[in-house]
Amino acid sequence: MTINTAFNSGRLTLYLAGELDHHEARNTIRRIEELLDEYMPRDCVLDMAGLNFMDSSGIAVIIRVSRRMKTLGGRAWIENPAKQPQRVIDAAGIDRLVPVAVGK
Amino acid sequence: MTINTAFNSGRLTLYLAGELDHHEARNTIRRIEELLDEYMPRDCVLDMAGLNFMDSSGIAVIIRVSRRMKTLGGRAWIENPAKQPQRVIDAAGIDRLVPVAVGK
Amino acid sequence: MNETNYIKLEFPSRSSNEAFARTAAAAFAAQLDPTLEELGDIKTAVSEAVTNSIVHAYPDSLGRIAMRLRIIKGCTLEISVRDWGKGIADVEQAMTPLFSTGGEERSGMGFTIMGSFMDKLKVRSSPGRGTTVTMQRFISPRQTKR
Amino acid sequence: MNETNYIKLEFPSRSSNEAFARTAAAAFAAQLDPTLEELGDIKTAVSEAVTNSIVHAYPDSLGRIAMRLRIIKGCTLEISVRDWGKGIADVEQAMTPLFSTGGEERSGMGFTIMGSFMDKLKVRSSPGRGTTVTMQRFISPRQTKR
Ligand SMILES: Nc1ncnc2c1ncn2[C@@H]1O[C@H](COP(=O)(O)OP(=O)(O)O)[C@@H](O)[C@H]1O
Ligand SMILES: Nc1ncnc2c1ncn2[C@@H]1O[C@H](COP(=O)(O)OP(=O)(O)O)[C@@H](O)[C@H]1O
Repeated sequence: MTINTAFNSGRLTLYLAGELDHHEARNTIRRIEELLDEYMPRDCVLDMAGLNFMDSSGIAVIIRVSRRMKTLGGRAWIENPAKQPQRVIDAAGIDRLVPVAVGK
Repeated sequence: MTINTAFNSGRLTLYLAGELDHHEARNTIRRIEELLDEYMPRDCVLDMAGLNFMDSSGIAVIIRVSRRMKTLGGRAWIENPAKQPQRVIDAAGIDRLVPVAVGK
Repeated sequence: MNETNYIKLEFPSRSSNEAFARTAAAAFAAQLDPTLEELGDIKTAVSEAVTNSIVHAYPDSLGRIAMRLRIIKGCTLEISVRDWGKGIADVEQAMTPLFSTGGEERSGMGFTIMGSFMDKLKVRSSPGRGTTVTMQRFISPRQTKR
Repeated sequence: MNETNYIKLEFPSRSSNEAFARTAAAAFAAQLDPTLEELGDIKTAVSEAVTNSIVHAYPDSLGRIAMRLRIIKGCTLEISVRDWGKGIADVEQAMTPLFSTGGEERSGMGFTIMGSFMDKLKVRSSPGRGTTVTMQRFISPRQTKR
């Protein structure tokens, strides 16, 4: 898992790349929370174009980020998920909680 | 394993692609011998640029092709092997029997 | 030819073996010539089952996990993941979406995802003795695939 | 962390499992962060050992093959491949380059390649009871790699 970032007028985009499973989840959460603390964004975008694999551990990460953004009075959403993460998101039914924007 | 071919003024080039192990060897030999029967080439080039993996079963294939070409009064050589096949060729020491041409 | 092919695997409950387990499952499944989507579903289900054994069966220690894959009638992949850990007292409750005993790092969606990606899912468990998850997935032959 | 990681595998002696065995070995070896060349060497040695069990140990039947991989001292990969097949009467002769009982499809270079790609190679066999090949390969830590 790597996380690249872009910050633009209040919007923090996190480009997730690699595989997000339980083994990677703890570090991923820690790093994302550090980034949120650092940037205090209004919106947080999880860009999943580079994420080759994600299981329900990724769902926990997404929910955590979404809650955190609500607490900060902001919003979180997902962009450009590849097919496999998209199927996991659909199966977990979290698109009602965290919107998914495809093709920007 | 796939084999694509090019035939040009007596020279048959066999573009080997995929993985050449014992599981693939028998079919590979059969198909190459059919091609040699069909084209009756003067030279036979084994182009290994697309061969991702080869073990000693590939060495047996190469030796067989080389013998067959000698019987036909022609020559066989290897071109553009990727690193892994090259290491197997080196370890087996068959470059004395079958020349390896790199970078055309 | 494929009908009786199988593979058995055993590894310790280290989280680094999650990636190994799903890669091995995908490598074995490859002989059924699955689509990328089918392969993704299989890897996800294996990841969920193996992660559960690592996280829930052996929460404070390293234990043994056994995985078996086999091909049934040439077109169905059966996967079973077994541990000898804590076990589950109420399997029905455990399989309810969002139910989790795992705290903030877990979503409670593991069994839900296994169930929706696989054609069959069976969980057998007894507290203190361990858990076996058995899943089946039909892989459609290539000619009928887009 | 890696010191005691291992994986055990068992599969029948079908030639289609050759690719599976080397992919599984590569997936396990990945935790040592090998270079592509190191990974290629490991896959090749596994392919040779597993092919030998398939071709020579069980020439006319399907038998069981067990593979074990483990990490020693965090930097050495040990691979053992075991069968319960025909066995080898004269191991020294069998390990001689070009020696083969396998006919035109074999090159007699399997053991030579295992020996040159691995740092250690040990073959134990008894006729009628089977063969165990044990190999070790040191994987250099990343900082010293180009
Ligand atoms: N192998 C197992 N051993 C013990 N308990 C398990 C096992 N697998 C699942 N469970 C229990 O079932 C619950 C639900 O599992 P699951 O749906 O995968 O969600 P999660 O793993 O996110 O908690 C777990 O929280 C745990 O209490
Ligand atoms: N697992 C095994 N069981 C029985 N015989 C074996 C086994 N492995 C190797 N041998 C014997 O050793 C010989 C040399 O093996 P090897 O160097 O790998 O060359 P090849 O496989 O091309 O014959 C084989 O031809 C066979 O007689």
